Amino acid sequence: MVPLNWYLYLSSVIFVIGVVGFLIRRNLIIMFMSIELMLNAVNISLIAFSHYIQDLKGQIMVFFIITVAAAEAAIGLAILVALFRNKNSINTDDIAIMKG
Amino acid sequence: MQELFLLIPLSPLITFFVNIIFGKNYIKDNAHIVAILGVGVSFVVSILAMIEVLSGNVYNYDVYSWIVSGNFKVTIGFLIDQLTAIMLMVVTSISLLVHIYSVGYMHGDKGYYRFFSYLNLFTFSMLMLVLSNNLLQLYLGWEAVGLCSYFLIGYWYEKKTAADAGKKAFIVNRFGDFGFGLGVILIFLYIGSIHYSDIFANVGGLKGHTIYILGYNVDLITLIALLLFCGAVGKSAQIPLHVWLPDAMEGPTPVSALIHAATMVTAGVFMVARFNPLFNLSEIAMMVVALTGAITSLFAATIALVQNDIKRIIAYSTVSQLGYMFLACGVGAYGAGIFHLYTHAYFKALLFLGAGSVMHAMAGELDIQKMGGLKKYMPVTYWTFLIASLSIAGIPGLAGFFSKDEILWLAYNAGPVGKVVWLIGTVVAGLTAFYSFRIVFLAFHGNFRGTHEQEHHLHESPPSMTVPLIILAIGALAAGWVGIPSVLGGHNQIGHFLEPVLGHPNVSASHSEEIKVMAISVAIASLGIFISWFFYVKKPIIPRLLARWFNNIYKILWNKYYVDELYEYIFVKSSFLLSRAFLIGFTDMKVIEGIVNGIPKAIGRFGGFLSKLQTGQLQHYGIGMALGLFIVYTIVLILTK
Amino acid sequence: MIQAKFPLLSVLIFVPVVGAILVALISRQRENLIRSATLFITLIVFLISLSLFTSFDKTTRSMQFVEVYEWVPTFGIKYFLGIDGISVLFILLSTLLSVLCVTISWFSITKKVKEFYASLLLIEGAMIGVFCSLDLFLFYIFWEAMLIPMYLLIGVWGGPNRIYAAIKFFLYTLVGSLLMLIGIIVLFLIGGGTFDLLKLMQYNYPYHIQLLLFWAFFTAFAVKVPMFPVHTWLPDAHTEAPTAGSVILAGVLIKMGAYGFLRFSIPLFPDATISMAPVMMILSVIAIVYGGFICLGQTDLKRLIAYSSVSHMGFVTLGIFALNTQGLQGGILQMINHGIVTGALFLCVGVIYDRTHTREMADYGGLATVMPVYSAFFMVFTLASIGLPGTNGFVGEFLILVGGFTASKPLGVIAATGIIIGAAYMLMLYQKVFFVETNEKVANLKDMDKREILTLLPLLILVLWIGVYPNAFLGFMDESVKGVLERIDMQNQSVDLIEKLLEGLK
Amino acid sequence: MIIVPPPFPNLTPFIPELIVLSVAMVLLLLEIWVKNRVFIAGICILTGFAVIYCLNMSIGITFNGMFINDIYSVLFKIIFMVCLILTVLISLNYIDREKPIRGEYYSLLLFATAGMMLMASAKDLMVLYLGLELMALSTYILAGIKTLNIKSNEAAIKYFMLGAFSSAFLLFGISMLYGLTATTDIYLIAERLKDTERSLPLILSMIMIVVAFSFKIAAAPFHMWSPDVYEGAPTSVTAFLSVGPKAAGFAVIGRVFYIAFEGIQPDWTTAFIIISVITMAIGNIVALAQTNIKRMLAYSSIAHAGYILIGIVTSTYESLQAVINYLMIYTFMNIGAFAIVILLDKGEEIQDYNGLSKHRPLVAAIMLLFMFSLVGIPPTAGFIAKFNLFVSAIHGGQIWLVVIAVIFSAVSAFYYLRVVMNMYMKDPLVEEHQIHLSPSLGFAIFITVVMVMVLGLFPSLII
Amino acid sequence: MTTVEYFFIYFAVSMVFLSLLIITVKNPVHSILLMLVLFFHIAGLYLFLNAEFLAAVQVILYAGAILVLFLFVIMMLNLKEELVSHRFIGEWPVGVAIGLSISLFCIFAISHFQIKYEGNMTIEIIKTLTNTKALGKILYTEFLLPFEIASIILLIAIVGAIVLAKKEQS
Repeated sequence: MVPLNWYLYLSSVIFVIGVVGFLIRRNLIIMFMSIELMLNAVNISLIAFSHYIQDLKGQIMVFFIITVAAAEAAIGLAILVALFRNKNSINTDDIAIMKG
Repeated sequence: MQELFLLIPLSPLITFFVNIIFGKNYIKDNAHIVAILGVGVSFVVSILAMIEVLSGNVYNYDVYSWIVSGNFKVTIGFLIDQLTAIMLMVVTSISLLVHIYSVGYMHGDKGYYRFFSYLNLFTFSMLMLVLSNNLLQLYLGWEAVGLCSYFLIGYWYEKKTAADAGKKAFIVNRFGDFGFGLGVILIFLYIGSIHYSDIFANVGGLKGHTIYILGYNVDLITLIALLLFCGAVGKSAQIPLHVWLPDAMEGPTPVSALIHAATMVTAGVFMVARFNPLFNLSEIAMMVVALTGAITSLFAATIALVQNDIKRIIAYSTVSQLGYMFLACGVGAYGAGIFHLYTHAYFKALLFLGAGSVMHAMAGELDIQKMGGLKKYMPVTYWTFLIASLSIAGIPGLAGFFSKDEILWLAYNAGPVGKVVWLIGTVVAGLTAFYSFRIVFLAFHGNFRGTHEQEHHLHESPPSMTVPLIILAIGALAAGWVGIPSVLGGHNQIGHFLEPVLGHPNVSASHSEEIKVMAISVAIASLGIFISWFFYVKKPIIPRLLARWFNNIYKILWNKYYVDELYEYIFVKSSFLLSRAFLIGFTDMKVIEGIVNGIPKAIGRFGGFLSKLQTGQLQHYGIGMALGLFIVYTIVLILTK
Repeated sequence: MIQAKFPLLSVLIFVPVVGAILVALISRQRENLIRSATLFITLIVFLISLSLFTSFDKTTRSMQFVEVYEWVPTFGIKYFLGIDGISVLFILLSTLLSVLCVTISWFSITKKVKEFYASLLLIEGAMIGVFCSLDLFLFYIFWEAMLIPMYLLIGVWGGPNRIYAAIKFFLYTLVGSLLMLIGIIVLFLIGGGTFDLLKLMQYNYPYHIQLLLFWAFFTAFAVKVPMFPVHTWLPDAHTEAPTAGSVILAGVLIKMGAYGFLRFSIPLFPDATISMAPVMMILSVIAIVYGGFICLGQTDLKRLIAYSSVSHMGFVTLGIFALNTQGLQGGILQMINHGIVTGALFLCVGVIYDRTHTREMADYGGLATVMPVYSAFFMVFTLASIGLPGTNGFVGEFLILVGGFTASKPLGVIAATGIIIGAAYMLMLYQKVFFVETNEKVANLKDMDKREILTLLPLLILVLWIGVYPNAFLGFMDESVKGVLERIDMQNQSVDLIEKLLEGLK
Repeated sequence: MIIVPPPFPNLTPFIPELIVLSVAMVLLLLEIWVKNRVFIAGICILTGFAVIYCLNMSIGITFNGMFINDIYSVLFKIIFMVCLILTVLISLNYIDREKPIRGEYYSLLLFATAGMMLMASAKDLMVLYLGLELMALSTYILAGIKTLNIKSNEAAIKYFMLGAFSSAFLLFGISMLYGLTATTDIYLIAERLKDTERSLPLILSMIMIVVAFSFKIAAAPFHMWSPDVYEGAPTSVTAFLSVGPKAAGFAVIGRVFYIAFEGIQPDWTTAFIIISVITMAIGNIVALAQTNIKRMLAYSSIAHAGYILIGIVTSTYESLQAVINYLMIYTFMNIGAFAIVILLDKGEEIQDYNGLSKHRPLVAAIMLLFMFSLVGIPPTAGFIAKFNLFVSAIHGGQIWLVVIAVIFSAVSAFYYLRVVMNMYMKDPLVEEHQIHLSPSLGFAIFITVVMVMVLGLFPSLII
Repeated sequence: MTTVEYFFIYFAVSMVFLSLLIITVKNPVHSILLMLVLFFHIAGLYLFLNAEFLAAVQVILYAGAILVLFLFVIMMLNLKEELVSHRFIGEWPVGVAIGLSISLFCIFAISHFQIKYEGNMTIEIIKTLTNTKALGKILYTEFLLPFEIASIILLIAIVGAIVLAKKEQS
C-alpha cells in the first residue's frame, strides 16, 4: 500500500511547480496552465485524503473544483481574447501600463 | 482725609486720560492747562498730607483689593508717613515746576499734548510708588515710572538714538526688576504677605534663616535685601546698571530734570530707605549697598570730568549723587540719604532746567566746548545755574552742603566700611565741585565759541522757564536749612522728622571731629572749584595738555570705561547671535524642523520606493504573494511555539 | 452639579453651527449679507454668553449649567455639558474673539466669503464645545472637529506659504490628539466603561497606568499649547493664517492644550502629574527662554508674535504645573490674558497687513507718526504682552512666577528672565515698526477707521480692566482651582520639585 | 438498493440568496428586450431592499447544515445590499457614459452579490469556496467589462490571474484541513481541531487560507492586484470592488478563523498581526506617492483593510462587531468618494480636483467630508468606525497595534488632505469643472453624505 | 515494494517531469499537449484511489474540454512572436527560490501529517455502491447547495465569455 504521504508529497511538488510556473513564465496562457497545475495538485491530495480517510467529500470537492476550473478557463480565456484584441500580445511585460 | 488723599495720584491720572484722549483733536495747545491743573491739585493735597503728618497722623489704609489668589493678597493702599510725605513734597513740587517750565520749553512741539499727558502719567506713577503700602503696588509704580521714562526718553521717536535710548532704559531696568520681583516673591514666600507693616513686623523672625540654592546655603535676609537692591540699582542707575541714564538724556530736558534727576531715579533710594528694617538685619547687604554707592559715585564722577555734553555731565553727576545717597543708606544713615535726595532734587532739577535753558538759547547745542560767555546773554539762567553748582559742590550754607556733610559725617562714624566710603565720598566731593564748575566756566564765562548764527540767536528764556528756575534756585539755596546739624547750631529737623520711619543712626565721634570732617570736605570742594577755575578760565591750555599726557586715562574716561561696548558684546550682540545663528538657524530650523519635516519626507520617499515595487508586472505581484506567504509562515513558526 | 434650567450651553454651541449652515445657504453674490449675518450670529452668541458671566455662581466648585443626555448608550457616552470656574472665562473669550474676527475680516476676505464665515462659525461652535464638554468622547469630538475648519482657514485664506502651514498644523495636532484618543479609550476601559469626566475623576488609577495615560494626553495637549519642542507648527500656522485665523489660533486654540492639562491631566492622573510636574516645568521654562530668544532674531511681525506665544504659553504651563494656588490661578488668568493680548496683537498686525500686505518689520517704520491711534493701541497691547503692571499681563505673569518660584526656585529664577527677554523683543518690534523715521512705503497709510477701533477697543478695555481689577476674573476660578488642588492634595507642598527630581535621579 | 428521495430542503433561510439569484437570472433574459436601464436598475435596487426586508425573517440553517443565516451573516448581507444599492445608483448613468458597457452588468453585480452572501452564510468550506468563486468570477468579468479599454482588460487579466492563483492556495489549505479533520463543515472542524494538537500541517493549511483571504481583502503583501484593478476597472465597479468583496472577505475570515481555527488562535492572530501592520504601512505609505485618485483610494482601502484586521486580530466578540460596523461605515464613505469621482467629468487624477471648490463648492465640500471621514476625524462616521474598533482592540489587549494604527492614520491624513488641498487651496487647471449629475447619482451621494454625517453624530444607530 | 508502489513511483516521476516540462517548454502548444499527457496520468492515479468517476471526469472535462479550449485560444492568438521572445521573466531565479522554499515548507509540514478522523465511506461500501453512485447520492442530497451554485458558476462562465469575448461594434 502506498502511504498517504507519498501522494501528499507528489501533490505539493506539483503544486509548487505550478506556483513556480506562474511566477516565472511571461506567457499568460502558460501562467494560466500553471494555475491549472496547482488545482490538479490540490485535486490529487483531496482524492488521496478522500481515499485514506474513507470519506467521499474530498471527491465531491474535486468535482466542484473541476467545474470551477472549467468556468475559470472560459472566463480567463475570454478575458485573454479581449486583451489580445486590444494589445496583440499575451506577454505580461506588455500588460503593465498600470503600476506604481 | 483718606478719600481726599486719593486725589493725589488720581488727579494727574485723570488729566492724563483727558489729554491723551482729547488732546489731539480738542485740547491741542491748551494741554498744559489741564496738565498743570492735575499736578497742581496733587501738590496742594500733598501739602495737606504734609501738614497732617507733621501733626503726628500717620495713615496706612487699603483702597481696594487688587489681586487675591489663595493666600497671596495684594491691595492698592496708601501709607502716608513721614518718608512718604517728604517724597510727596519733592515729587509734586518738582513736577509742578517742570510742568510750568515745559510750557515754554516745549512750545510749538507737535506732540505737545502727548508730552504733557506723559508727564501726568509719570507723576501719577511716581505718586503711586511713593504712596504704596505694599511691595506690589510699589512694583506697579516702579514699572510705570519706567514706562513713562521710556516714553519720554523716546519722545522724539523719529531719532533712532532717542528710540534706542528709551528701549535701553527700559530693558536695563528690567534687569533690575528681575531681581526686585524675585525679592518680592521671596518675601511673600517666607513672610506670607507683601504689605510693609506685615513685613516689618515679621522680618525679624527670619533672622538666621537660610535657604538652600543649588548647593549653597544662603542667608535669607541677605538674599532678599540684595534682590530688592537689584531693583534699586537698576532704577537708580548704579553700577553695573548705570548705562541707561546718560543715554536717557536723549529725552526733552524737562524730562531729564524731573525723571532722570529729581524723582524717578531716586526711587531706588526711597525703596532702600523704606526697607531699612530689612536692610538693617543684614550686614552684608548693607556693605554691598554702601560700596556700590561709593564706587558708583566715584566712577561716575571721573567720567563726568572729561565729558563735553552738558546734559551728559549732569547725568553722570546724577549717577554720582545717587551713589552718594546709597552710600548713606549703606552706612545706616537713611535719614541723611533721604535728606540728600530731597536737596538733590532741587539743585539737580535746577541744573537740568538751566541746561535746558541754555540749549533753548543755543538751538539744541549741547557741547560746552562750543559755548562760552553766556553769562551776559542769559543772566537769570547763569545765576540760578551758579547757585545750583555751588549747592552741588557743597559750599556751606547752600542746600547741598548740609545733606552731603550729613552723609559724610555719618559714614565717617560707621566703622571700617564707613571710613572707606567716607574717603571715597570726600574725593568725589572734590571731583563734583570740579566738573560742576567746569560747566559754569566753560559755558558761561569766556568768549562765545559757537557759530555766528547761534550767537545771533542767543537770548534769555521766557518767563515760564525762568520763573521755575528762580523758584528752584531758592530751593537749592534754602532747602537744606531744615537739616542744619546741631554742630552748626541747627536742629536737624528733617532727621528727627524721619526718625520714626528711618531710625536714628549711631554717632560715636565728637563734635570736634564733625567739624574736622566738614572742613575737609569744604576744603576739597573749594579746591575743586579753584582747579576748575584755573584750568578753564586761567590757563585753558592745561586740560588739553593733560588730555595729551594722560591720553590712555583720558580715552578710558572719555569712553566711559567702555562699559557700553562691553555690554553691547555680552548681552546684545551675543543674544542676537544666539538667537539667529543657533536657536533659529540650528535648533529650530535644522533640528526640530529637520525632524518634523524630515519624517514626512522620509515616509514620502519610502512611499515612492515602495510604489516602484509595484511594477505592474503580474509575476512580481505573484512573487509578492508567495514571499508574503513565506514570511508570514516563517514568523508564525518562530513566534508561536 | 447644578442642572441647567435652560440649555444655555447647547444653545451657545449650536447657534454658531446652525448659523454656519444658514450662512452657507445664502447666495454667493450677497457678500455683505453673509458678513452681516455672521456678525449678527456671533454677536448673539456673545450676548448669550454674557449671561453666563452674570449668572455664574462663584461660590461653588461644582459644575454649573449642566446638561446630560444619553448619547451612545453602548459605550456609556453622554452628551454632557457643564462649566465651572475654569472654563467659563474661556467661553467668554471665545465668543468675544469670534465677534472681533468677523469685524476684522470684513474687507480683508474677498474670495470664498461664504466658506470663510461658515468656517469661522463652525470653529466658534467647536471651541465652545471643547470648553463645555464633560464627557471625554464629546470633548474629543469637538477637539478634532475644530481641525477641519481651521485647516481650511489657514490653507485657503492664508499667506503665500499657507498650504505647507496648514498641513503642518493639521498633522502635528492630529498625531498628538490620536494618541490622546488611545488614552481616552484606555481610560474608558479601566474606568468602568464611562466617558463621564466627573465619574472618572473619582477613581485612583494605578500609578504606572496614570503615567502612561498622562503621556498620552500630554502629546495632544503639548502640541496644542505648544510646548517645547513640539512648537514649530505654531510659527508657520500663525504666520500664514489670515488675521482671523491667527487670532483664533493664538486666542483660543492654543489655550485648549493648557485647558486640557487643567481639566483632564491633573484631576485624572494626580500622582503622575505630581511626579511629572518637574519635567513639565523644565519644558515650560525652556519654552519661555527659548521662545523669547528666538523672537529676538525674527524679522517677520507675525512670526515674532507667534514665537512670543511659545514663550508666554511656557509661563502658562509653568504656572499650571507649579501645582499651587497662585500658579494655577496665574496660569488660567494668563491664558485669558494671552488670548486677549496676542489676539489683539494679531488683530493689530491684520490692520496694517490689510493695508500693506507685508509682514516684514523692515518694511515699516515711523508708523507712530502716520497712524497715531493705531500706535497707541498697539503700544498698550505691547505693554500688556511684556507684563507691565497695570495691564493684565502683569497679574498673570506675576502670579505664575510666585507659583513657579514656590514650586522650584531655580526654575522660577530662569522663568523670570523671560520678562527681560520679553521686554527686549517686544520693544524691538515696536521700535522697528512705529519709531524711527517714517518708511516711505507706509507714509500714506490711513489710521484705523471706526470699525477697526471698535474691534480693538473691547480688548483694550479688557487689558486694563484685568490689569487693574483682576479679582473680577480671579474670583471665578477660585473655588474650582481649590477643587483641583484638593484633588492632587498638593496645597501645602513646599518641597522644591527640582530637588526632588534630582534626588530621584540619584 | 432503494434510493430514498431526499427531503426537500427548507428554503426559508435561503430566501435572500434565492431572490438575488433569481432576479439576476431574470435580468439576464430581460436585458434582451428591455432597453430601459433605469427599469433594470430599479429592479436591482428593489431586490436589495427586498433582501434586507427578508433577512431577519429567514434566520436558520439549511441544506444539510451547509448554509447558515445567522445574525452575523445578516449584518454582512445588509452591508452587501447597501453596497449593491449604492453601486447600482452610481452606475446608472456612468455605464451609459462609459460606453460600451454591456447590459449584463447588473446581473453580474447581482451574481457577485449573491456570491458574497453565500460566503457570509457558508457553514461549509465547499459552499464557501463556491461562493467565493461565484463572486470572484463575476467581479473578474465586471472589471474587464469595458472590453475595448486596455486598462480595463489589463485590470481584468491581473485580477483574474492573481485571483485564480490565490484560490489555488485556498484550495490547498482546505484540502489540508479536510485531511486533518475529515470534514468540511466549519463548526465540525472547530470541534475536531479542539481535540487535535497543533501540528505543522494545520499551521500550513491555516497560512494558506490566510493568504487566500488576505488576497480577497487586499491586505499587504497580497494586495498588489488591487491598485491596478481599481484603476483599470470602471469606476462604479471599483467602488463595488473596494467594498463588497472586501466585506465578504472579512465575513469569511470571521467565520473561518473565529470558529474553525479557534484552537490555534495564537497562530492566526500572529499571522494577521503581521499582515495588519504591513498592510497599514504599505497602504498608507504608498498612497502618498499616488497621483491617480482611484489608485489612491485603492491604497486607502488597503490601509483600511489593515485597520479592520486589528478587529480580527483582537478576536473578541465585540471586536468582530466593531469590524462589521467599520465595514458598514466604510461602505458609505468609500462609495461616496467614488461617487464623486464618477460625478466629475475628469476626476481620475488628483490634480483634476484643483480648485474644485471654486466652480463646484458643494461637490468640493462633500468630497471634503468623505476625505475627512476616511481619515477618521470627528464628527464624521469614519471616526466612529475607528473609535469603535480601537475601543474593542484595546479592550482585547492589542494596544500596540492600535498605536501603530493611530500613527498610520496620521500618515493617511496627508494624502486625504492632499485632495482637500487641491480642491480648496490650489487654482483650477481647467476653465470649468464639468459634472455629470443624474438623479440616481445625486441620490447616492445624498445617502452617503447623510449617513456619514448621521452615523458620525448619532452612532447609537449602529453601535 | 509492491506493484502499486512501483506504479505510483512511475506516475509520480513522470508527473513531476511532465509538470516541469510544461512550465519550461517554449511553445505553448507543446505545453498543452504535455498537459494532456499529464492529465491522463492524473486520471490514472485517481484510479488507484477509488475515484473512477473523477478519473473519467478528469479525462473528459479537463483533457477534453478545458485543454481544447486552451488550444483553441492559442491558435487564435499570435504564436510566432511568442516563439521568439523570452519565456521567463528576468527575475525568474527569485521565483524559483521562493517556490523551492515553499515546497520545503510543504514537504516538512506534510512529513508530520497524520490522519486522525476517518469517515464511514469505507472502500468496501464504495465498491459495493460503485463510486459513481455513491458520489451521485451524496451530491444530490447532502451537497445540493454547492451543486446548484456550481451550476450558476457555469452560467456565469457562459455569460462572461459572451460579454468579454464578443466583438463589440463601436
